[in-house]
This record gives sequence, structure tokens and C-alpha cells, in this order.
Amino acid sequence: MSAPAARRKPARAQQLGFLQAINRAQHEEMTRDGSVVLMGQDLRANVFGAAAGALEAFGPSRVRDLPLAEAGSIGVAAGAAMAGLRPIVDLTVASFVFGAMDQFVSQLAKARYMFGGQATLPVVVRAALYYQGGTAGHHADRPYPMFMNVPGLKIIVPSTAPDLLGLLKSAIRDDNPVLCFEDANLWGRKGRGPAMPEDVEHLVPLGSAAVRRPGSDVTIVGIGLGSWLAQQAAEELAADGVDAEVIDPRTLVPMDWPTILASVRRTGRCVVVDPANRTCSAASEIAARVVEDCFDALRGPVVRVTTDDTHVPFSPALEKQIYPTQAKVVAAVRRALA
Amino acid sequence: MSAPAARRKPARAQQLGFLQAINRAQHEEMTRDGSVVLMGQDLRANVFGAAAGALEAFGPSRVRDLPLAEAGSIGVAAGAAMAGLRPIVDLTVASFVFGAMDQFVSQLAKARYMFGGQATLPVVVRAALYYQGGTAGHHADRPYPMFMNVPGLKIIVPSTAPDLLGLLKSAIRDDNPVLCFEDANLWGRKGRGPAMPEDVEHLVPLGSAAVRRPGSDVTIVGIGLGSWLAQQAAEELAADGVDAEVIDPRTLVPMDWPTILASVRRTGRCVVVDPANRTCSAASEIAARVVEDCFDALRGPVVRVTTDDTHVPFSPALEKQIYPTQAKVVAAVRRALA
Amino acid sequence: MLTTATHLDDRGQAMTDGTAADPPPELDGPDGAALARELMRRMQRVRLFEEATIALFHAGELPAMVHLSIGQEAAVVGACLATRTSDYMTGNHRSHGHPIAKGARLDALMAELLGKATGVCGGKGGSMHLADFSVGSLGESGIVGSAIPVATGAGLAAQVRGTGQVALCFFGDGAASEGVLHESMNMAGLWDLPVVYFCENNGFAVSVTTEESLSVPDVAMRAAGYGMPGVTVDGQDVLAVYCATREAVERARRGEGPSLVEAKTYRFHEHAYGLVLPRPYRDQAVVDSWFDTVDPITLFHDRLLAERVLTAGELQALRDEVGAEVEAAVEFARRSPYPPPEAAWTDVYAPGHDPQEVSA
Amino acid sequence: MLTTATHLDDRGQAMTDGTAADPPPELDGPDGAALARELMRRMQRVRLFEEATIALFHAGELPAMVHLSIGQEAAVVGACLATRTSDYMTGNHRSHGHPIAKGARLDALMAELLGKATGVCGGKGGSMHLADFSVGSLGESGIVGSAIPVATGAGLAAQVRGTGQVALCFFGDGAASEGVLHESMNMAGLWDLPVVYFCENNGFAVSVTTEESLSVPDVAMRAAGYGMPGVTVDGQDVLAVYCATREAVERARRGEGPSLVEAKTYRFHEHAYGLVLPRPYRDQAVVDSWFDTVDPITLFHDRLLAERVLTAGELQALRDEVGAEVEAAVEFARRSPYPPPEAAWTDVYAPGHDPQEVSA
Ligand SMILES: Cc1ncc(C[n+]2csc(CCOP(=O)(O)OP(=O)(O)O)c2C)c(N)n1
Ligand SMILES: Cc1ncc(C[n+]2csc(CCOP(=O)(O)OP(=O)(O)O)c2C)c(N)n1
Ligand SMILES: [Mg+2]
Ligand SMILES: [Mg+2]
Repeated sequence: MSAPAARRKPARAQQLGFLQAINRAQHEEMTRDGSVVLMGQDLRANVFGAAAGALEAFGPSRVRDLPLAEAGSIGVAAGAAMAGLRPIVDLTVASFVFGAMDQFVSQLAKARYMFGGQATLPVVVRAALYYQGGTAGHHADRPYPMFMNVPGLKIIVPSTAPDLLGLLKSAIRDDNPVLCFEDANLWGRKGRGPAMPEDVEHLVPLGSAAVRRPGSDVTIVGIGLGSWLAQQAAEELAADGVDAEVIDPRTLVPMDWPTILASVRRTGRCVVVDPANRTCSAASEIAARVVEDCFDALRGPVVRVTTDDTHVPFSPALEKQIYPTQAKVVAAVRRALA
Repeated sequence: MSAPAARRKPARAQQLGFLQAINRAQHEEMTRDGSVVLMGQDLRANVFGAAAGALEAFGPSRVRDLPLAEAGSIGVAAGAAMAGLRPIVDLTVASFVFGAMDQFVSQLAKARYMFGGQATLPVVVRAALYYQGGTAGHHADRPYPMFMNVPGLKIIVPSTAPDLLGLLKSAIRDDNPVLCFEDANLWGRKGRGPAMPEDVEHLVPLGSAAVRRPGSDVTIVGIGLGSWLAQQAAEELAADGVDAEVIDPRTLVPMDWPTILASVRRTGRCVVVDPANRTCSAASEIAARVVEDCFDALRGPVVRVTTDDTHVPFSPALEKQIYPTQAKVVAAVRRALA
Repeated sequence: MLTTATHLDDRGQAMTDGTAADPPPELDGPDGAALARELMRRMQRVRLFEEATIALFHAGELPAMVHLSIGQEAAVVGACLATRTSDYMTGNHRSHGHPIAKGARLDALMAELLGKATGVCGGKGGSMHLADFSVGSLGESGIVGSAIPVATGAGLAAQVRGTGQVALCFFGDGAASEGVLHESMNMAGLWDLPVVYFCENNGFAVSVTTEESLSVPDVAMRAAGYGMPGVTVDGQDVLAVYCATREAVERARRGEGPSLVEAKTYRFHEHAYGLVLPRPYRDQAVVDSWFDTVDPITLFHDRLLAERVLTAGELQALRDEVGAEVEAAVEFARRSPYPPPEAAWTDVYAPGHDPQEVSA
Repeated sequence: MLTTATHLDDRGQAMTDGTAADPPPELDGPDGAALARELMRRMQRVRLFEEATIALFHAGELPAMVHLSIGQEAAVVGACLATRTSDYMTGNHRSHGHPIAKGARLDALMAELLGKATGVCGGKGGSMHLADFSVGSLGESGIVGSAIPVATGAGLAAQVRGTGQVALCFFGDGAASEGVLHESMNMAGLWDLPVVYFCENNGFAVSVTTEESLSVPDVAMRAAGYGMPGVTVDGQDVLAVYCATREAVERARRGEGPSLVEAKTYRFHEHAYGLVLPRPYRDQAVVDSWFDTVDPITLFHDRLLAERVLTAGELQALRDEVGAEVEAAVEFARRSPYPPPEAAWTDVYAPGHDPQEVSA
């Protein structure tokens, strides 16, 4: 296995990609804790690229290829967790969560509560937000808002590889079910994040937002790829003398409200960039919370930049226009400032 | 069959209950259109009380007991619709939708779009919001916000029996999939709605809100039972000289934004009462839309009164406190007015 | 007409002859008597516990409906006693029997039914969602079929961790149509998981008969499609259930993989006690006769006498003991306090989680 | 080693002898020749259409990956030709073959692959989600297993409306583990729905072998658990597939209920064309040899010659015809315009719906 050797390089020089971050988080935590197991479709063939070396390092008992049975898989992970394992389930594409929804809601999210705290469910479920790539309606969902409506689940949407590494490690150590939605548009962004930390204890705590750019005129909250669009828009706006603060929540549940609300109280303006479908999106929740808690500070509308409420069309002539773009973020900020 | 005879009574004298409204809507539409079929668990034994007489009137081919297979059932309805039927599926309790989520999202909601308009999916799915009755975490969900995040589905949440009758009939005639969430707390409210209309063409169009009480100081949007809580709160507030307008959206998708936004533009204040879990609720969406589109008119925070982000506890000592109540609505209005 | 009714007629009749016979090896000697006593004790616990809930229902003390296992005690107890306390078990809405049979304390179960703080789930689960992790009971599910993969996962954990534990998975004939059963049995068959799928086939899913919900006469016929043994047993015969399940449990424990055991049994009361179905779906006279003909406790009682395994006095004493236990449980439950209001918001997340969110 | 490889060796060898023989009754006489021609024409359509997509892929003209049916033509065509155009069909991500075999026009299919307005789905579906309702093709599904209940529902509609139609339901060996298959087959068995469940067992779900995903050797072994006939056929023999499916279709049309037909077949290319798997999971030399040994088109071609059903000239002419058809389809697709931008927001709801919502 060559991956671990590569990890020994000095931190400063190395840039981490998304898939490497996942691989490293899984590898380190499986090494640290023998109860962590990895399950997923096509894991051994490493089709999605994040499981390199896992089978060789940890053996077939702890690294299992799943048959196509999403509900069963999540339920099996829930049961295995209740009986002492810490499963990581790679669901690959986020559009495959729907088949397992009952297991997410009725078992993973509810078991601890309904059994009065007897159950502990340290399960991590990873799934890629696979939009913008011509895969059409059946592979391009961004379904995290649905899960935000379900208490008992934690949700992370990392937007840089080091964050992914640190959040995923925290998730694996967390005693709650954690859903990790990885924006596949960022898979190629190796090098855009900060240098790789060399610490195997590089943990990003769940529930802490990152201020990507400090600013005073408007708060732009950006989720996943949205945090990058927000930063690009902020640079564009800076040329016009608009000083935008960019916040990446990184974790959607629990949301770091103190950071977001304090920022809006300072700037008085808020735009939210969220790749999810608009209605009942994470952006809607953030907007609702902002107007509820910061009304007195608010000096303009809270503007959402989301994917339109349509399905994802296949044709390259159609697809891109439905998503948030840098131009849409800039326009939204101008509306928020008007 | 005695139900149809009972229906002949003069309209003015008769008050309609929820279950009668469902029964009547189904019966009238099945009579009108031979392609409408009824499917559900324990339908023939009429366990949930809304299918009285259906088997006798329409026979076993059009009235089918389903095995316990929620995903299969919704998918079968989708396929049957694509092949010329207009199925009504009685899922009984809304907590059973989760097992069918993939079929709701990947088939019912998406098929028309992904096949470029070739598919038509006139499917109605009914499910009761069965909370507040000591059934605990596995039967008490109010999951409509999840579905609001999915384009392609229409959603109704009737709060009076005549509305239920008229909306359900519209839903059955609609060429889109319509989810009907019936607040089971209103099942007993026979007589609280207006008198039963005698017209078999009593249709309430999807997408039109009802102004339950006109007012000028604050707009209270109330969903399902929430619309009743809003009205009661409005009466209580009237004694204090606060004149609240109460709007019942009745349909959540498509939402009657013109009515809601015009009201808030007049009153400058908004409270939303929604029995769903708070985060990413319908209330969040309404709050977000209000602050986005009516900011200039807004004179106070938009306040949400929702169910807390916890699961539904069994114990009667615990359950009620997590839901919206009249007192919580009154407190929220005071906050919105402050 | 009930198809499930016929398969017991022979046994039922055989029993009523009631003349002396030799006990089978399982019930022979002091070990046999001990087993008989425990089988009977747990069946009585289920029965008397549930009769107490009926009384509580009529007294208006139950906050919600209950789904009774009365009539199904032999299936539930025979299966559970074939496992160890350290083995895992999951169940469904017909939920009291499973943890009782698995060895849970009655007082905490009864307190749960009343929504009390001392309930086994702190009052948060209630009748349909009992769980007692201390005896391997990983919880019942109000969502039909939903706990089937959970048991399967517990089996996976036992396999990965090499603990030698087995997972027992209760489900009904209605649940047999749910897709997660297929997904779970396939995984278990594939990976040789130590899981025993146990179907309590009581002939009905609420009002829907097995003929109306199953495309095959016996659920056990589906086992072959997963490469596992499937057996249908007389669910009113606690020893038959015990033996069939024990074989499956031993097979699982040996690492040879899962099995499917189907017990044909009878639900003596309505789907949920007190539920009134607008339209009858079974012949009440036939149902009433079951108390005389296929009551698993009476059948076992008569057999133990006939085979001289236990005496009438011993059986009566045992019943009295259980009666006292149940009475104490009811008293305990009644006297227990309700949970404090703030309990509604705890246990959503594991300790240490800071939701940073205050409700309005 | 591939378990699915062995079952064809006999046939493959038998074929290569290639000496004259009498045709079976199905291929005899003018009707037989017509059938042979149509079986061959549709297999060639699938093959040449997909070879054209390979060329488009290498030319960088495909907006997304394609999952090819090359190697599986006999299974797909044999099954579809056993149905009528008015019968229903649903499929999966390996999606081109199904509508082609069902009789859809190639030009609109090819235009769909390029995301053009003239595509069969107006450019909104793409390769994995072809549908042509005009020939009964109710759509392919990118979500594995998800369309299985849809076909089942189409069968229900045919039954309720008494139209005599049958629904053909394609799924893979991987999809066989999905719960909706169980739920659907149970309902179909229960209600005697006119559905033919057709498993294209190509031995793999991406990289996972059937041994790693199925708890039984043959998917068809599961049919008995639903009270329906199950048969495994040589998926490289288009006539065998045709005959087995025809029997199932006729049974369904007679009102006798559903069947399960499993065709053991081979996926000649990677899961999706051009997909590179980091870790090999099958022997490429063996895979390469399949083009020589188990190519369903070659096998049928040789047989038709050997049995003197069609001449080499006829077969060549047919291939040329199809070649021209495919070329024209590619030209049509290339020349077609992209859909107008606003098409992204139509067809979410049926006409008449007013979303009252303007996007930001
Ligand atoms: C997913 C789901 N669908 C429907 C129900 C409603 N329901 C509760 S119990 C039941 C019947 C279950 O039958 P079976 O599995 O045979 O168990 P039994 O009640 O006979 O013990 C039904 C339909 C439910 N709780 N969950
Ligand atoms: C629900 C779901 N899970 C996973 C996937 C990813 N995926 C696409 S095709 C495939 C393999 C399917 O195998 P099989 O059913 O045998 O069809 P084949 O590709 O062999 O034709 C997988 C895992 C998916 N599209 N949908
Ligand atoms: Mg039953
Ligand atoms: Mg395959």
C-alpha cells in the first residue's frame, strides 16, 4: 500500500485532495479504533477512489462490499452500531439515500431517543453531491435539507479537503449518526485548500463554522461549493468597494448559529448560497433564523441563491443555469444591499 | 351502502367530518371516472374509516388491499398512472412515507420531467399526521417539509372537512402527483367547518390559500391544526386590541404566495404556525420568502411556532409541550409586534 | 375460513386426551423440568403482564393502545429461550412479549407502558418501542419491518467482533412483504451472519389475511431463495418452537449462517386491544374458541401434567409467583413519577452534543 | 474465474462446427425467416448504435458516460421481441438496448444521448433515462431497482383496465438485491399481474460479482418464493431468450400471472464505457475472448447460416441497412439544436400548473 507512505511527506508542501482526505480519515481512524468498519458498494475495487488500500490494511471482515440494498445497508449499520461497531457506510452518490430513508429516520435518528438513551449509534454515512456533471435527474440530488428536518442526525458538508479530513475524523469519533455530504464538484480542487496538516489528531469539531473571508458590509453564508462561489463573488465585489464576510458553516446540524448571527448583526445584510433545491433548503432555514433572531440589525432582505425548484436536466445546454453561480451571488448581494 | 343516502340531506343542515369528506371525495370521483382506483392497507375492513362502501360500490379490482410494502405500493401507483389509471393510495399514517421515499422522489416526482413530458402521473397519496395521541416516535411524524424540497410533487394540508373534500377532489382530477397530509387532530372536528356543500363539483383549487380571519396588525399563517391555533390565538389577541389576519395556505405546493405576501405587506408582521419539526420546516420556507420579498414592509421579526427539533416522546407528561399551542402562538405574536 | 387454523387441530385434539406419556428428552430429568418451568414462567409472564394491561386499559390508565401477544406466547417464549441473555433480539409493534421472553424486568416494562420516568425507555418509547439493552433487547419497531436490518446488523457486529453472539429477529406475516426483509436475508445469507429470522405468522396483518398479502402459503418457503434453511413450526407448541429455534441458533453460533423459522400462531385479541374495525374480517366465534383449543399455555400446562414433568401444585405456584410479580410491576408503574418535562429534549443526541439551539 | 462463463461453452463449441442443420420450428418457413430477420435487425441496431456512441465518446461529443449493452443484445432483443409494441417495458441504467429492442426510433434516442431538443426526452433524460412511450417504453431508471415497481404498476393497470397488455421489467443481477424487487414480485404473484420480470444477469454489479452480492447461485431460484415460475436461460442465445420470454408473456396474457426469466449473459465493456476502475476485478484476457466465443450476434449469424434461414447476403444487407440507419441517427442528433434554456423549467408539472414562483 503506497498511500500511507505518501502521507509521511512534510505537511507544508502537500496539498490534499478530497478523495485523499477521505482515504486518510478512514485509514487513520480504522487504525486507531478496531471497531470502525467500512462498508460500501464497489469498495474493494475502489471505484469511487476513496478506499485505496483499505482491504489490504484491514481485511475483508472490516472492509465489506455491499450488495445493492440501500435500506438494508443503513439498517445493518444501525444494528451493528448498537452492538458495538462504528460503521462508515459509503453510499457513493447522494441520490441513493432515498431508498434508505426509513432506516435513516426510524432507526438511525430515532433509536437513541425512543429507547431512552440506551442505544448509541456511531454511524457515518458518506455520499457525494454529484451534480453539474451531466448525470441528469437520478444522480444529481442535494438532499441534505430533508435530513435537517430530522432531529437526531448530524450533517456535515465540507468544502475543503483539510476540513473534510478533520470533520470526517470527528464524525467517526462522534457517538451520533453523522451524514457527510461531499460536493463532488470539489473533488478536483486539490491545492485550493490550505496545506495538509500532518497531525493525526487534526480534528475539525462538528458545529463550528469557518469564516473564509472577514468583511463588514454583508454576510454571505455559503454551503459546499457555495462557499467557493461566495468567496469568488466577494473578490468581485471587493473591486466595487463592497466588503463581504464569507462564512462556511461546514456543519449544518448542529449549525454554528453564534458565528452566523453575530456576523449578520455586524453587517446587517445576509445572502445564503446553497446548492440544494430552494424550497425548504438549508438557505431557507438560515434566512428564517436570521430574520427571527437578528431583525433589529437587518438592513435589507435576506437573499437566497439556490438551485431552482426543478429537476436536474441532462442536456449540457440546460443544466448549469439552474445552479448557483458567481454571477447570481453577486446579483443577490446587490439586492441585499439595495 | 348507507353513505350515499346520507349525502342526499340538505346541505345547510349537515356538517362534514374529515373521514366523511375523504369518503365522499373518493366515492364521487370514482363514480365520475372509472380510471380512479383506491389502494391501501386494510382498506376493505375500513380500518381507518374513510373507505366505507368503496368495495361494494366499485369492486375488488378498483379497491385493493395492499400488502405491507410502501415503496412497492407507491411505485406500483406510479406505473399504473403512467399506464392510464388514476390511483389513490391510502398510506394511512404519514410516518410510513419514509420507506417509499425513493419511489416518491425518483419516480413520482421526476418521471414526467426526465422523460420530457411523456409521463403523466395522476397519483394521490393520502397520509394522516398522527401526532399528539400517545403513539410516540414511530407514528407521529409531520414530514411534508421533506417533500416540499422535491420539485414535481404537489402537497395539500387541509384543515377543514369541506376544504379536504374540495382539495381532495381537485387532487384526484389533477394530472400531477398530489400528497394529501391530513392532520388527525382534526378528525374529530366535525361541525367546526362550514356546512357541507351539496355540489358534487365542490372543488377547492390547489394553490389557493384561505383567509380565515381578516386583520390588520399581524399576519398569522397557520398550517393544518396550526390554522386553528392561529384563529384561537387571534381571538385571544383581539381582546387585547390586536387585530390578527389568519391565513391557511391549505396547499403547500404550489403555495399561494400572492395572498400571503400581500397580507404581510399590509400588516408588516408575520408569525407562522407549523406542526412540523422546526428546522427546514414549511414555516422556515415561509419566513425566508417573507423576508426576501417583503423586507421593506416588515416591521418586526418573522416568528415561527413549530414543533421542537426533538422526537415525539411517548409519555403524556412529555408529548404536548413540544408542539405549537395557542399560548405559544400568542407569545410569538407579541414577539413579532414588539 | 382460516388456513392457519387447521394445522393445529391434530395437536389440539391429541392434547385433550390428556393421558400419561413420557416426556421428550428436552423435558426429561431435572434439566428438563427446569426448562419446562422457565418456558412456562415466561409464557405466564407474557400472559399475566398483558392481562394486567387489559385491566389498565379498561381503567383508562393506558396512555395509548397496546398490541397484545396473547395467544402467541409459545412462539415468543420458545424462540427467546433458545437464545442466551447476551444474544441480541429485535421485534415489532406487538412488543411486550419479546422483551419479557428475553428476560427483561416486568416493572420497568410496565412503567414504560404508563409513560413513567422509571420505564425501561424512560417513558419515551411506550408500548410499541420497548427495549432493554441489558438483556440483549435492541428494541421493538413501530414501523413494520424496520428493525429487521437492525437485527441483521447486530449479527454482523457479532461476526466482526467474534463474540459468538446470535441475533434473533422477530417479524410478522405482514412484515414479510417489506423489502427490507429481502435485503436483510440476502445479506445474512451472503455473509453467513448469525441471525435467526423468526416469523410470528398469526394469519393477519391487522385485517389482511396471509392469503391476501403473501404470494406463497408459507413464509418459510422463501428461505431457499436466500440459501438458508426455512422451517415452519406449530407456534402453539412452545417446545416445538424452542427446538426449531435452538437448532437455528446453534447453527448460527457455529458460524454456518442464518435461518428462517416460521411459527404458525394465533392472535387471540384484536390487532390492538380495544380497536374496533368497522367491518368484520374474521369469525369472532372461531376466535373465541381458540382460548379453549389452541391456548399455548393450556396446551403446555396439560402436557407437563400428562408427561409428569411438573405437578399441578408446582404449576399453580409458578403462576402465583408470576401473578405477584406482575402485580408488583403494576404497583411500581403506578407509583412511579412521570419524567420531568425537560426529558422531552434529551437523548436526541448522545451526551456532549451542544445543539446551540433553544426552542421558541 | 467467472461462473457465468461456463454455461455457454457447450453452445459456443456446438456453434463453431457450423455444419448445416434444420432450423427449429420458430425459425422455419417464411414466418421463421421474418422473425430471424427482426431478431437480427434489432440486435444489430443495439450493437451498431452503441458502437456509434463509443465513437462519439472518443470524439468527445457525449456529455456523459454511457452504459453499454454490447454482449447482452440477445437477452435484450429476445425479451422485447416476445412482447408487442403495445406492451409495456421498463429498464435500468444500461438503457439503450431496451428501447431499441422495443422498437423505438434510433434518431430520437441518439439525439437524447447528445442532449438535443429532438431527443426522445427532449434532452432532459439522457443516456440512463431513455423512454419512448409510443412503443410502450415507460422509462429506464438511473436508480437501480427503482423502476421495478413501475413495471409492476403498468401490469396492474393492464389488469384493471382489461387491455390484455403485458409489462416487461428489465433488471440486473445487482438490482436483484433491492427490496423493491421483493415487494413487486410479491404483489405481482399475489394479484396474478401480467408482468415478466427479466433479469439480465451479466455476472457483475459494477465490480461486485454475483457470488459477492447474491445469496443463491441463480436469481431465478427466488421465483418459487413468490409462487411464480422461474427459469434461467442462455442469454447469448437470442432464440432461447425469445422462447422463454414468449412463454412467460403468453402466460401473463392469459391472466395466469407473472414469471421470472433470468438470462445469463456477458457485459463485454466496462460498467460504463471509459470508466477506469482503480483495481481490476475481472481478467481482461477472458473478457476479450468473449468477443470471439460468446458474441450473441455472431452466434446467431452463424446459426442462421448453418440452418439456412438467411443467406450471408441477406445478413450483410440487413447489417448495412442498420448501419445506414445508425449513421443517419448520428447525423440527425448532431444537426439537432439544443433545447432552449427555458426547457429546464418545464415538465416539472403537467401543463396548467402555475407554480407562482419565479427563480432568483
Ligand atoms: C411501515 C408500516 N406500515 C404500516 C403500519 C401499520 N401497521 C401496524 S401493524 C400492521 C400489521 C402488521 O402485521 P404483522 O407483521 O403480521 O404483525 P402482527 O400485527 O400480525 O403481529 C400494520 C399494517 C406500520 N406500523 N408500519
Ligand atoms: C440505488 C442505486 N444504488 C447504486 C447505484 C450505482 N450503480 C449503478 S449501476 C450499478 C450496478 C448495477 O448492477 P446490475 O443491476 O447487475 O446491472 P448491470 O450494470 O450489471 O447491467 C450500481 C451499483 C445506483 N445507480 N442506484
Ligand atoms: Mg400477523
Ligand atoms: Mg449486472
